[in-house]
Amino acid sequence: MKGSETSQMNIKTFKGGVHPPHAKFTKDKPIEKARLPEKVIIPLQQHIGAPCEPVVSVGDNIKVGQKIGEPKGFVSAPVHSSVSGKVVAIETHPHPIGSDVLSVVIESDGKDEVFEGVKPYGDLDSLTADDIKNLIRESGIVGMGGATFPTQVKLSPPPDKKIDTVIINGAECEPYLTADHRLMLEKPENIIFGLKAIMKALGVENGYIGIEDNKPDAIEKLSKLAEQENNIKVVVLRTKYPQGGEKQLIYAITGREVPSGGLPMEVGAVVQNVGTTNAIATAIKTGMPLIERVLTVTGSGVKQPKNMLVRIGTPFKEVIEQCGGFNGTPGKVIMGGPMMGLAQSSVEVPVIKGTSGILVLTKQDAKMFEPRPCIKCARCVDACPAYLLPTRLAHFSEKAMWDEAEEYNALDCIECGSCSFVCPAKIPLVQRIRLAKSQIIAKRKKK
Amino acid sequence: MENDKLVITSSPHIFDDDSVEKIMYGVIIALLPASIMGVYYFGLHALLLIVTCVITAVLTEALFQKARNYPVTIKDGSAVITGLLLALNLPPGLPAWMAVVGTVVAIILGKQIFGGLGHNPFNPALVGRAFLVASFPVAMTTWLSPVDATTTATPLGLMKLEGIPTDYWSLFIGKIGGTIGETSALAILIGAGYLLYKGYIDWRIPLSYIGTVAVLTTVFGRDPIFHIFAGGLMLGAFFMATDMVTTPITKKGRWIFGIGAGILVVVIRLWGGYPEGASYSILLMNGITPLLNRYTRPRVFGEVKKNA
Amino acid sequence: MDKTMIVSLLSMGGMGAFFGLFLAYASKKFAIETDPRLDAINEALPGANCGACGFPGCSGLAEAIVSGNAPVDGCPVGGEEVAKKIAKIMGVEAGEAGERKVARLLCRGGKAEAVNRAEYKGVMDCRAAQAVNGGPKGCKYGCLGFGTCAEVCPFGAITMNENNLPVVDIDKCTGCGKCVEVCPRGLFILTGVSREVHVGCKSQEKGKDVKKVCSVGCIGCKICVKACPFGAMEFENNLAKVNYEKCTNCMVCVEKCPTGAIYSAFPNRKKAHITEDCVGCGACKKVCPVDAIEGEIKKLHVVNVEKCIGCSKCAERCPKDAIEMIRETEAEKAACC
Amino acid sequence: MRREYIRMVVVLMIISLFSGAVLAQTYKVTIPKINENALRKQEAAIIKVIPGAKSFKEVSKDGVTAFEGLDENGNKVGMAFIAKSGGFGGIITMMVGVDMEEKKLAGMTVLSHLETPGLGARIQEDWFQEQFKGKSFDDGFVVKEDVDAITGATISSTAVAKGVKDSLEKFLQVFGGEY
Amino acid sequence: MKIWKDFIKGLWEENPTFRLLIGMCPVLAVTNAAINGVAMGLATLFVLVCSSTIISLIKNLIPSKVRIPCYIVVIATFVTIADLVLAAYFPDIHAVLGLFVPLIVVNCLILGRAEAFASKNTVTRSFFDALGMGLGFTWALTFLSIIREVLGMGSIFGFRVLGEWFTPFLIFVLPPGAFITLGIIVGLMNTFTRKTA
Amino acid sequence: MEALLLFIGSVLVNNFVLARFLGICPFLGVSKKVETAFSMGIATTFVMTLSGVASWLIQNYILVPFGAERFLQYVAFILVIASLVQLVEMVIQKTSPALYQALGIFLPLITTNCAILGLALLIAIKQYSFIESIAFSFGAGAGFTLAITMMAGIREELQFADVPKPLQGAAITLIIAGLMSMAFMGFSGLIPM
Repeated sequence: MKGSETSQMNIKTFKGGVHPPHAKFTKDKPIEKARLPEKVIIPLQQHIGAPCEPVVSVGDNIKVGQKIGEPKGFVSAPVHSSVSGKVVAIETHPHPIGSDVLSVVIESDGKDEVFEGVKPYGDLDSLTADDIKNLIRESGIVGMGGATFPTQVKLSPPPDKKIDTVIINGAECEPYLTADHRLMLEKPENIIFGLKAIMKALGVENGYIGIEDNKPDAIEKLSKLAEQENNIKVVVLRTKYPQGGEKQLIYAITGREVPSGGLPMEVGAVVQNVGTTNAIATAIKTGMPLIERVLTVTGSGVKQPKNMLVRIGTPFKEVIEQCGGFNGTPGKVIMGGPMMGLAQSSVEVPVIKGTSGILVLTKQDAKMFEPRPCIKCARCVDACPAYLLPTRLAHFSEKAMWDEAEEYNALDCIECGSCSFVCPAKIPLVQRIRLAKSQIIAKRKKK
Repeated sequence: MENDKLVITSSPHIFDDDSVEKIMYGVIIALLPASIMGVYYFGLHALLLIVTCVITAVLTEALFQKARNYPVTIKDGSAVITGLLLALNLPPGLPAWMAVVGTVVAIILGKQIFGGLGHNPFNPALVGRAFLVASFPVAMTTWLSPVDATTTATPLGLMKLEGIPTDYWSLFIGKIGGTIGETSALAILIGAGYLLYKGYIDWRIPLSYIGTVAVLTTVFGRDPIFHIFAGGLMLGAFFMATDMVTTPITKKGRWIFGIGAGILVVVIRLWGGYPEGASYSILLMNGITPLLNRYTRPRVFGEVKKNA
Repeated sequence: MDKTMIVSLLSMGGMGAFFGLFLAYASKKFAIETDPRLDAINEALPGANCGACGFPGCSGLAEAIVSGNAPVDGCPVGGEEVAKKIAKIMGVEAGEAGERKVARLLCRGGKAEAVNRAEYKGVMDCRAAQAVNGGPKGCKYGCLGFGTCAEVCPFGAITMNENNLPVVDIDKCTGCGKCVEVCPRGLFILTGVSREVHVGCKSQEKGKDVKKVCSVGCIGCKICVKACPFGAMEFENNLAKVNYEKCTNCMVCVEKCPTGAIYSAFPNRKKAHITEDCVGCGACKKVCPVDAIEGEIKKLHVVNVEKCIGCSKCAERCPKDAIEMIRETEAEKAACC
Repeated sequence: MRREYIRMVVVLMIISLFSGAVLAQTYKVTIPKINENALRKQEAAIIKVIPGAKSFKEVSKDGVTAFEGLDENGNKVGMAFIAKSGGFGGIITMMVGVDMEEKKLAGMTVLSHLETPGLGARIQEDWFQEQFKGKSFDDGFVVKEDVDAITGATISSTAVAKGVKDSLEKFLQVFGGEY
Repeated sequence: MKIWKDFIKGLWEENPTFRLLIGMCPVLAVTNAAINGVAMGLATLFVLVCSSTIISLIKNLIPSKVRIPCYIVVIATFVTIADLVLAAYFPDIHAVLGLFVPLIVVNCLILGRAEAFASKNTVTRSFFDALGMGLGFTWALTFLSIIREVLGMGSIFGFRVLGEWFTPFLIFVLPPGAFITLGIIVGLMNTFTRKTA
Repeated sequence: MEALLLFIGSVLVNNFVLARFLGICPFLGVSKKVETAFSMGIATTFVMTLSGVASWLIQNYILVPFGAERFLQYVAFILVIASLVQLVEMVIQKTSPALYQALGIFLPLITTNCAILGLALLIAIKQYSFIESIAFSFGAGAGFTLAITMMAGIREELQFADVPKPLQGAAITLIIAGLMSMAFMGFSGLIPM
């Protein structure tokens, strides 16, 4: 019980934020391996950055882990097949991010044959920092918390930026989601292993794993393992949204503020998600690139909420069917958590690398409230973890006052949704600010 | 068919269950102890004034919105608050028709002409009161004694014009002349406690407001306890200076708001023409609230100071 | 002369002389080069510096007018007359070269024609809706119908009709391009005001996919390409496109398009009309793509109105300018038949 | 160019001269009337506060100005002085008449004030001014005790009473010994 | 016809007070009683008509660079005349209007009309323009002051028109009442003339 | 002490705009943006103080000695103010272009601001001493700045409000001025002037 004692004494957090209901219905549900899909749709862009070019053609027979998309730029990541079978089409297909994306459609042959090139990279000690970065790139690993930023890019800071801290984000502050929690419970050694690999890749001495205090079991498990390592610490975080926001996490753990408009590396920190860390560990240990991920299927609209290990490219529909299907008519299907997830207009979209969960809400729960006039209660101001004035920004956005919005630091908004969540008038603050951000960026590009 | 389609919205997808209505009704509940005490001390006419104001406020708002062809939003409770607050700011013996005039002014000039809830720069109830004070100075300064319903003066008036102090206990429980709502500090504190517990008001404004009055009255050699409990300071500090719409949205702005209002109260009470300055102090600070919002913008997370 | 008079004459005369000298000196010393229009407007304005316009004085307003931040009738004191004068001054520069450009919409799929794939809730703004999973509209190319273009139009030239489609008032449109800029789907183009035939669809989907989501989309049948007598219809990315260089507004494509994706800005076409000046040279007859001109050489030619498609080729060719292109209004049509 | 500057100076000067001439002329025509108006106003006030007075004479002593009220025969029938006091909205000016023999006030009238209309401005009403008539020099002039206040305008009432009292004291210091 | 138009526009369409919103200081300051409103309006009318006519007469003599000082001198002269005459023959009104008589000098209405109209048009047209504007100003002031006096005092021109039952709304004769009444009137004017505007 | 009271009085109690109705035109016109309004206020304060001093000098050293204060006062004051403003404008333009951009552009507007002439006349009527005149002028300017900046703050906020169409613009501004004036009534009786 040593872990919990420290947690009581030393809970860290950030300023601002909100307390949405946890709704973590699936936290005690072990990760379940999903059925092999019959057909996968693998988008050639599952990351921030340039899309991949297909390196297979229609009719090709391919195997699990075989590369099917080659990245075209530095900020990019390759894409691999998640099943063995035949390429039936390379065409644009709806993508959970919104726009249609060129995707490779593969029909599974059911054999699940592993590609010959997939073999373990060997012991961590035998790998150099560059080896690790290369294998991460080759494995197509991207930030799996949802941002999908290519991981090796994060691990290759420019030489003038000295990185001294690696933080593993196990906060999982989004309500409903438990994928990271389960991963920490079921694969704790992978997390530690992955963290060590990242620290080695960056040549960093300090590793932290930040976990919210509503996951005492994970804290305990990882603390025990961390005790055996002399430079890894588990940090207990207050359960508050958005504790897992990169900048908030760095602030909570190191007390450093990432400069406005800057990246974490500017304060010497790199943050990696639990899922990403696990993927790195898996890649090193087995050589298997990123072809599957753990996600939480949950919400009032599914019959049996679960944590599942799903192959990339499986359509949402199939995943939901394995959880007992819809509970009545679904109102909203969301990729990710309820605070930052993306609402989907179709369940035909595939699971991608950044799909941390599929949240289905019933018609009832998906009901939207009519916005009321702002009463300037300033709850959004209190909640904003970036210390912005959301109500003001939303007003500027409404009146197309983009210059003023820029002056009021609209670009510092992390779109965490705290303001919209607390707003008693139910004003779509985040959406308004997002619009302002896009307009400001468009205006800057013009210049 | 349309119904079977999935809903798409921007994130977030869940919301806190507080709403404008809940906040408004919370404030109404918090005002009940003061209202009840008012009726208890001043009798049925006080009750008549309260009811008149509330009904007039709601009707006026509904009619105005109808005239503008807007959806009628009287159910949100904001008109009720305006009416109730105004009533609590009236002398208990005021003719009812004056209360009606004040309420109509409060709702129309104070609120609706700016576009309704959320847009008014000044606290509507105080606009109504200031209008009445300017229009009917005699009626608005005729106070009734809670003891025998005869004409009397407020403790502040007694102090200012005749130098007669009032004992603390009477001030605290409200056995004094004054407006319907301001007499009983006890009842106000009960309501305020509820609001603070619910998180519907920010403690910064009442604290800085009352604190400033206490400090300044002490500095100028007056009795701070008397000045805190006498007059409309308590009612103003907890129910009007905390009106979300007309007060700053930044924390620093709220501190300044409270301190500024405190200074104004003391200036008006000690040297001004009126014995009481709570409502004017809040109105004046309402006026500079936009400027406070503008110049007290918080430092953005990670904002780097220039030249640093 | 008494003392009062002397004092007053002395002091007033002195002051007059002093200020006259002062101003004369100042105007020489502090003369500054400025925009000639600025001076002209300054001259036209009342010069009372009353501030009623909201700008710091008359020169402030003049500057704002020149830089386009204030309307020409920005001075409430001067009223209409001053406004006219300023408009004239500003108009010197505004005199346009070439044809006036106006905005046209390239989508015809309103809520009656195009289906939605999801139900959208939130900020009623096309740009905002576009950012939410690509918007609710089934067609990824079509008009979202939240009217952001109408909102940004500084001239009130765009209104949303009942079918949730924007309608451009050509008379009010100044071709400023604000709507072009703001439409997240790029559905506006600026073309010369005489360009009347447009393809009202931007979908690059295949025909069957278009049909699924919209009944007035371009399905890529290419009938228009074949039908156009002038080769003005081009085709790329599964989509018909008007080559405005070649188009003559003949509206044949409009008639032939099976879905109604191609539209003309006017309901009926112009017709050629041959006047008394015709010398019967026959040049028109040769250029007419539909053989709508009848008549013998050296005699007055006649247009077969039924056949004429209003392409203006004959009018362009006629050496005597004896052919007029006239658009029948609905009323005239009704009256003659 | 030079010519233009000369013209500027000359035109402005001519217009100014004209203006000066016109103004001087108007002034000459109107000023007697204006002065007479002012005098008559003062006279009326003095006559009002000194019973029996028909005209007045200005007297000055030790920097304090007062007026002697004279009856039709030129006999002194009382004295008057101007009192000033800070009211609610601004300075209140009053004319106070005294009966030196009876050692009491003979009358009071408000000359000018900036008090709130309908409220403080009621100090101009007769009932309020009348109550000062006949008050002894030793009166306390305390509002609500010796002087009836105007409802809702205690400050204005107090200002008048205090103004009368203070000025009376000053006046008596200078002129008090004459009788 | 043209002259008629010049005259009539100041009365309603381009009413200086309610439509153009110029020369607002006296509008607000002296309209607490009907008599003051009328007097101020007439005084302004006098100055406006005289100065407009004179300026229109001499417009061709004045070099443009000194035109403003010239106009000011002319206007100030007439204002002083008005002031002296009022003081001599209407001392009571003069006392009430006080400061605002000299302030006619800086009433933008007068300089505005001089600049915008009189300096560019014939004497006759300038005269009628000034007359129209002046009358427009006068009726606006009168109208406003009657409303304020009735509501604030229950009387018109000092005569009590509302019975004893009426408790006057003092605020209407105080500064806030001036702003509020004028604001509401302007708002109502806009409501009723929106179609033409 | 007298001067200090006079200063406070002219800022709060007898605020030029809200109680004396002087300087209404710029108050209504130039109060759309806080920055502009504030600059206007500062420029006005500056000119007010200067012209307060100037007119005091003229009144006491020229007009009164010559016995011309009754009939040449207006013409003299307005001419002095007009030329003073012009002089200041030119001096600023010449010496500091930055200051000119911030304040100078407002100067011509101030000439016909009746607050300036009103101030000059008030100083003459009230027969203030030199020091009192300065305090009074400066206070009047500060009061004007306070009122116009407050108004601009409120009006900026109103951009987001749904004010009924016919009330937009001048009407709502006047009503806000009325409410502000009502709030300023709280100061009445503070300092009798």
